[in-house]
Amino acid sequence: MFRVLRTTRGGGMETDFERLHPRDSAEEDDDDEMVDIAGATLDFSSTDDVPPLGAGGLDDYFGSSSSSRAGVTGVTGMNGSAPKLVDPLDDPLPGVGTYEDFNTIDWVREKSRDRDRHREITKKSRQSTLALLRSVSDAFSGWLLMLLVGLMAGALAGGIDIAAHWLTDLKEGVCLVGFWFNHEHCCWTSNETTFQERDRCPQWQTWAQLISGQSQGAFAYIINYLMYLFWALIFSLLAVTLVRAFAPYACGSGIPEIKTILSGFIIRGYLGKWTLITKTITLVLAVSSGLSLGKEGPLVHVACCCANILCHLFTKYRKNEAKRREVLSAAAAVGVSVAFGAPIGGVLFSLEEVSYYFPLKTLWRSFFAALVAAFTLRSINPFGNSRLVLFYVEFHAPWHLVELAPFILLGIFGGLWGALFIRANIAWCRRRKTTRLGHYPVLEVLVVTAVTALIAFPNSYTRMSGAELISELFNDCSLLDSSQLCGYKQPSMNISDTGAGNSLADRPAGAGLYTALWQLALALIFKMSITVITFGMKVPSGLFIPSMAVGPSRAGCWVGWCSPGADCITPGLYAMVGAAACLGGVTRMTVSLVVIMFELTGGLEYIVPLMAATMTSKWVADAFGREGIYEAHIRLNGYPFLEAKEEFEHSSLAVDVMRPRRSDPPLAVLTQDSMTLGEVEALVESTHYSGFPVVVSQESQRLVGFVFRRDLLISIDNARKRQEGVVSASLVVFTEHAPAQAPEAPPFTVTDHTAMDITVDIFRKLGLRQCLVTHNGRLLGIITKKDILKHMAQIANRDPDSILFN
Amino acid sequence: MFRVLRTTRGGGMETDFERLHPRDSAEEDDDDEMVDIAGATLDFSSTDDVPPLGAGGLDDYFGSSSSSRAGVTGVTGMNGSAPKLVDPLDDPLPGVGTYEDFNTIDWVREKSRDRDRHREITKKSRQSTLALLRSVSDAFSGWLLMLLVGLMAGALAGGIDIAAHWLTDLKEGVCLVGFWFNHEHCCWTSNETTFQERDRCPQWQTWAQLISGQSQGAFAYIINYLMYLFWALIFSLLAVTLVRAFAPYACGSGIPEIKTILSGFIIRGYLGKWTLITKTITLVLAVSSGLSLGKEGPLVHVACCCANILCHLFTKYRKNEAKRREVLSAAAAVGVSVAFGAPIGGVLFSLEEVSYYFPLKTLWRSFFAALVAAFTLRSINPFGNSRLVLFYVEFHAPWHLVELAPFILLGIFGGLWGALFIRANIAWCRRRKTTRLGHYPVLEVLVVTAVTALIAFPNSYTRMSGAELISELFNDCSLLDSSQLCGYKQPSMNISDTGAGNSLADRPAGAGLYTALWQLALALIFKMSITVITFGMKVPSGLFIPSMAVGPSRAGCWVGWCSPGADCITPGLYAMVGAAACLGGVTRMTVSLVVIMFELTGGLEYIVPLMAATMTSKWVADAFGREGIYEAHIRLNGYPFLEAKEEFEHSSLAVDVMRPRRSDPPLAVLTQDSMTLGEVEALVESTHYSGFPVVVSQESQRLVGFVFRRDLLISIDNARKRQEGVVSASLVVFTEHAPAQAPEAPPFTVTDHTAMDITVDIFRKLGLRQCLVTHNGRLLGIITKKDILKHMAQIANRDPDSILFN
Amino acid sequence: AKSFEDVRCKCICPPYRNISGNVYNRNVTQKDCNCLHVVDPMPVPGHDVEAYCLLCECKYEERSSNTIKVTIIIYLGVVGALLLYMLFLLLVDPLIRKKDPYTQPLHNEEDSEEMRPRPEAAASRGNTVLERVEGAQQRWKKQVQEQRKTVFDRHKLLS
Amino acid sequence: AKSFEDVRCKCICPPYRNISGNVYNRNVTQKDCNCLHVVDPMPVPGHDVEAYCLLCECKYEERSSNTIKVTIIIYLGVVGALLLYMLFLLLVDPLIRKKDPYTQPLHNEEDSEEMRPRPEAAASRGNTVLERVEGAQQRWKKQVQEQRKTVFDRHKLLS
Repeated sequence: MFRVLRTTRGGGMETDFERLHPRDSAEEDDDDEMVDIAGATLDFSSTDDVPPLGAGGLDDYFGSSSSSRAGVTGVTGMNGSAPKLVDPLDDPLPGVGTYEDFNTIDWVREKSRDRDRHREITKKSRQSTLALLRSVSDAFSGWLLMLLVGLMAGALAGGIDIAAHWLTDLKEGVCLVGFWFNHEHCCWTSNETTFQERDRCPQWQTWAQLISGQSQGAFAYIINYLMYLFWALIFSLLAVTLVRAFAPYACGSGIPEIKTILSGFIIRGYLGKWTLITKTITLVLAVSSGLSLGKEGPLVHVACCCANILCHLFTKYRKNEAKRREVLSAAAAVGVSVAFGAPIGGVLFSLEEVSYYFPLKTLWRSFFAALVAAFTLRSINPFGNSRLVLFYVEFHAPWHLVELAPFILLGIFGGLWGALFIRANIAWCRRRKTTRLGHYPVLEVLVVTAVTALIAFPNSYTRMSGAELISELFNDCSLLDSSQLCGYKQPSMNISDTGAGNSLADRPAGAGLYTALWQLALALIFKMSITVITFGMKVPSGLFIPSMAVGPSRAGCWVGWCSPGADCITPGLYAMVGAAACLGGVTRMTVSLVVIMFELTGGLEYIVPLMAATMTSKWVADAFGREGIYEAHIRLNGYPFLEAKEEFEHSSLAVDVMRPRRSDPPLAVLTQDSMTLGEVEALVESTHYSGFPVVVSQESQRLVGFVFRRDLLISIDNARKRQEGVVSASLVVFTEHAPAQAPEAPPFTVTDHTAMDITVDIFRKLGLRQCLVTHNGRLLGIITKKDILKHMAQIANRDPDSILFN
Repeated sequence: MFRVLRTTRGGGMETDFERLHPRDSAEEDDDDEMVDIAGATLDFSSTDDVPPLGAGGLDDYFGSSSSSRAGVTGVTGMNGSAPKLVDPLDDPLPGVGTYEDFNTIDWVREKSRDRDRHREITKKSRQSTLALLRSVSDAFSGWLLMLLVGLMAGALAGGIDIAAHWLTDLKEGVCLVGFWFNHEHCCWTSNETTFQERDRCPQWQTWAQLISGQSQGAFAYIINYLMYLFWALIFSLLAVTLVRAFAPYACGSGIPEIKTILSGFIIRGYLGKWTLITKTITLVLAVSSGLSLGKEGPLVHVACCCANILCHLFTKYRKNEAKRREVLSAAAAVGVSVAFGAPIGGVLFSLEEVSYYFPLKTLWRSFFAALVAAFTLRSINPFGNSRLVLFYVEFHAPWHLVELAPFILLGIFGGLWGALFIRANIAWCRRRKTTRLGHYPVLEVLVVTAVTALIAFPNSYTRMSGAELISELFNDCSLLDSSQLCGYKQPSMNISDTGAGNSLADRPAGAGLYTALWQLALALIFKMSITVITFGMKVPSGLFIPSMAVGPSRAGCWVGWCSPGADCITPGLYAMVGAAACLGGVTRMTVSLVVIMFELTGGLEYIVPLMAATMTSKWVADAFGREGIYEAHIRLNGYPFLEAKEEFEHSSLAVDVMRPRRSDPPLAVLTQDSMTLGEVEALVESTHYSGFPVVVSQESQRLVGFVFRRDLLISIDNARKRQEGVVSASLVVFTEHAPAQAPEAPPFTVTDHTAMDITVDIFRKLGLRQCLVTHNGRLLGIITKKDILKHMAQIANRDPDSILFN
Repeated sequence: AKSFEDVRCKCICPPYRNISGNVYNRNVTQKDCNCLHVVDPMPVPGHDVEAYCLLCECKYEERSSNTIKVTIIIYLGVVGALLLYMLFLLLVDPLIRKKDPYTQPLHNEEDSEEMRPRPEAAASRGNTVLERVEGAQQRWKKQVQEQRKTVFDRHKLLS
Repeated sequence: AKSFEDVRCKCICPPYRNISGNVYNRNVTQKDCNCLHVVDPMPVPGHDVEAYCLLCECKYEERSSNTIKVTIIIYLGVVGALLLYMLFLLLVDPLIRKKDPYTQPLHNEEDSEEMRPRPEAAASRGNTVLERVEGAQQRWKKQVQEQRKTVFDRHKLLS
């Protein structure tokens, strides 16, 4: 639906719309500031270069100079032969067809714009070889982009792994043969390690050894304690300061925001270059500071930043918000792929948890990107063991059908913990958001770090990082293990066992095991409580690892206490199931979680226990509240997110949700060809709606189309500036667009008696931003995404004003 | 959009619509004939039991007696309080809201009907404990159904495996200790097997041994040959006769039809009880007859039949076509899960290849069902080795980056073969469909079987079944293997190798290897050609196994010829990659194929080679034709299937596709309240459209709603029969439905200038059956799914009349 | 088949020095399924046992011969029943149903959807169970005929 | 770190009879990474070697110490640069930019979308590269300020 502003009387006038332009041109299509310097030439002067086309004189000139790929203004009626000559690949009227910050995109418009562009390229490709090449490169640019995203995200993840490992160990000591080695790599070639203390080697010096020369004793312990505290504080201070100084958007996990962005929301700068740098740097600091947070969630954000930045290299993706979101969906898969070394799990995570629009093409591409990233990460080999994650395990122990009962119990615990955690964390975050607590973000981080460090150091299970803890707990005690948790009394071997391999049978628990279990129980309680207040602080913080750590701790304790005598129980398996259950309770992931765990262990045998636990966990948690932690945070922040998983249950009709309500003044509409520029401007000025329906006449109310406020303003301003004879009394004519310029999305309509569940379905599936309501062909009102969200909030007895954005 | 027939004059009249009824009630909602006997009481008399409600006299009585959950007739306007009292769970007017055979369902209507039902149950559950229990059981019925489907499909698959194995070996000989044992199980406990001939044991007697007493020599060979031929012919004759006699729908692979059914098409009886029995029985016969076909595709059909039959146990699924299709999507996953022992791959297969509407809930449920099925199959343990498939392998050999080149070459070969196969097979099938060849299906099967058996027997690689061949080729030659393909000269072992395990290094190829390679090459050529004519015969025939067998044969030859000297090459890996490439070329599966292969091998390491080959294969094959074999068959048969993978490229508008065309007579419309029953009947009689738009008046053409022909006929007939005073001159009034009875889908509209790509998107995503085209609120025309398919066929220069069904 | 035949431990030992490859098969528990227990006449002297055993691969396998037996018998039973029923339909049924031979060709001629359901309806309204079964069978036969025509003769579907 | 330090073969041998557990670590090729090559002072007599070695688990591991070194140095470099830039922005920048101190509080007061872009546009029209960079920096600083206000002060996002 397009419009032409046709002037009927002469005379120029200064308008105050001019101020809109510079911002629009600068923010045209980049989520970041990076292109601005290079693209500063892309200003209004370019539209002047388009020569007057066609023979229609003033009217046609106006039409063609503003006809554009962005598709805002077209030429009159059906005789659209002149505008066909306008190259749609030329620069469009800047700003038209773009969106403001904190607004929702119109998926249909974006997608049809892309198809239009594609069609144009295909058409051209038949004309010349160069254009053919361009069309081929355009077709493959998606794959190239995926390759680049995979490489970049994989490399970054490798770097983050190495740096975080090193910084974490820096809290403990330093390597003498090269300060850049962490503890393990310092002792890499050392022959001085023993079976009991595999990590100790002379090259690695703890701070106590360096400062006082002693490695044992109370004094050394205190020095180590203080240094641990010192480094933790330094790291967290650095992290929060850098976040505050360079990219406040880099804090938190990022997954709720990415979910919202993928559903069509726009947060400019959220996936920008500075966010990427800051998040990468501070993530390492935050993880190393010993806070109860993980790097897995933020890695998704990092991968999305990479994808967004790399999108700028390809016109196809730079200029189209919908296409870019396809890439971002794949990037989310990449993030999980490198975080867990699970490419398939990553793709399913993206599909199940994050993405909104996930066509099959994206499925395949994200799989490709996830694989490339995993491959890159493996070739970097950050842990020196050819594994992608620290806590990779390879189980082969069988499990018995009877054990399903404890697995389901673990699932119940996980679900309870998940529900509890979500409630507690949301309550805490709400407090932070509304009370004075939120005014001291830096102090908060420092205090939490100090508390964490103070409590964590004495307990060896909390002193180590979350990933290490999980790794330790996942470990299937074999004879080769020296972990305290495997402190069974060593049996004497006899030769008949050689064939059957090492078995755990008949090894009574030793005294060390009980100490370990006590420590583990304390660690569990501590982790559970500290994670609640840690998640949501103003540092990059992921939730996967802390949630997972809670699970195995619980499972470990449980296995340890309840059945030290039972032979056949594999503590590692229980730990794994516990981890899955807790993570499932918190995030409500299902298939993707099982697949991720499956890829972590590589054994199809454990799918059934994992699934039993995950399913129980989800059901139990759902009984206490339908929302996962990410949805809860989305709701807390009032993002405009239309959950695809929930069914709309209420039996309201479109007429109940639409605006204007019965008591409201009638809908602000434009008429097709009877309003003057002045009237239009007055209407636009007096309202704050983001778009206006166009009708045939005020009397008939027959719908013609829909105009976005932003596009209208820009076009009016452009007309005022570029065109002679545009005055307030000029008549504004809105016309159907010509066939050749089809990019504008049509106005979607539903009848007033359409059930809201169908309407919500239409909004979700087509990605609409607004929908018009008609009755027997007459326009009655409008429903926007925000209206729907408000209505849903109202049904759920929540405050409808908590929905903040459009 | 609902209607009420309001009589204005009295007088009864016999109509000829009565004959519609019995059929409608019988076919109301079952895809099968099974319910008919039990459900024969569900006839029209039930609607008589509804007492007159409200105070509106005749009009209201009529309104309420035909107001129903199926949502065809509502009561006037907004004062819908009376019909609220009608229990929507009562029997609806039979036949209303159902579909005819070979028609497409309206997804929106079905889904909104389900939501309505759900809402009603939720509302009731607050009233009594019994209703609460019912609501809980309703909520869990989906999971229960999944469990049952998994159990049933797993058990059937196990039975099919066992029976097919036994029957296949029956061609060769018989077990003396128990005729029900196949060759392997016959020698299960035998100690007489040797290292070289592991299968030979005295309990197992070949036919030659039984008949002539000789086990070697020309005579014995001839006897075995003849017996092989005899059994093959018997099996295939039985298979084709049973299919012809009991369930002609049981022939073929079933996947194209299931794809179409899942997209909303209705083929009554296709997933019925007789189809299930016949397909299960004849599948075993067909596989055992030695034809070049597999059981994997038909297993998907079998699983879908199970699901459809089990759906009859649950009202929620029995009465709703959309809900049932959710279950069928999951069943497709179950089928692949048991066919390949790959639950995750199965779910992805369903998602990528088969399903049309796949919400997240279905993802999780199909995963559950796939796991249950795999678990059931494993507990049946059909192969006696705790594996779900014969050709399960566990590789651990590493691969080098250089090897990507041969993998990509394999991919190119696979793609070429795939494209070639599709062309050849489609050409052959078209010939079968159109020429006299198709008149002799039984003879065709017998001839092909005879040819297959005659050629296959002399070559040991074709004599064995496809799955066994794949298993043999996948095998990673270790020292333990006695296969001819592993006929390297045995090296002398030295003690230093004990730690490093068995290595293949430095073993020169023996003479036996070359013989094996010759045989393999011949087998390859034979398999390639015979599969083309086998697939599409009138017996159950899957394509996975033959396609997969081609790949490794090629790869095996290739590896064998080109590099017998290279040490590090793992023939099994090449075979696997070759299988993936060929299967990918034929079916164009991507992610799901990689995941299936990954689950078959259990090694994440091989994902990259597999993906490289699959991707190359798909790209190469796509260059020769965009369609996979299933899409090609769908097109060949003219099913109404709107492919979700392809983008609509052409720039046509809705106005170009809609009917009536410019030269056509105007659209047949009903008016809201000015047509008599006689006029309506005349209009319906004189046209063959499946639905009619309702407008305010012929002059204004303002759209009110849409009525399905079938519903209209049934309602008119019902009115004629049930109601006094309905005559041809009675006025028919169509009204908006009341808020309480929301189930009817609203009439979807697009404007005439909507680009067709957007329209196609709407059709796909919402699952529409038809869409009305308006211009400024006036009704212009209608677009149906068939119109779109015809338009797409026209664009692709195909015959638009090849689309046969609605 | 007795239950103890349903487990086996199979050890495959490849050629070693001058000893040719061998397959050992014993009915032992999973715990004892290793080279030392299964390879009974150990072909090598004591000090070589370890080395020889390292090369061998022992697999513990279970099966259920009862499942196999039952499956095969059920399968054969169903095939037999189907065959008999088919023969019945081909040979005996036409003899019984000679009383209404005129409907058969009529339905073969035209299969308009409106014409078909009448007998079904009549049948489904039958009173005794036998009549209902009869009706269902008739309906099913019609359906199969329809399917046969669609698939085998007209090649409309599934070709 | 020299290249040969980047591979190791680590054998972990658990306690066996009276011998306590031990960890062996040697720099050998992947092919030689087995108990016989790595466990050098074999703690058991000849006939027990096989049994002892069966218990040991040998893992061949590779790393790239150069990657580690480069990563850590780059990381430290970036952190250092960021810190310096932060200090620059905090301390030096306000001193330089004293010429237009009035726009700062104004933007802090009201952040209506229309008011913000003017300096950006002016900057992006600058002629020299330096001016453009200057402009970009200004714009970026505005953005960060905006973000800080949204996230840290008003808790509108990301809380």
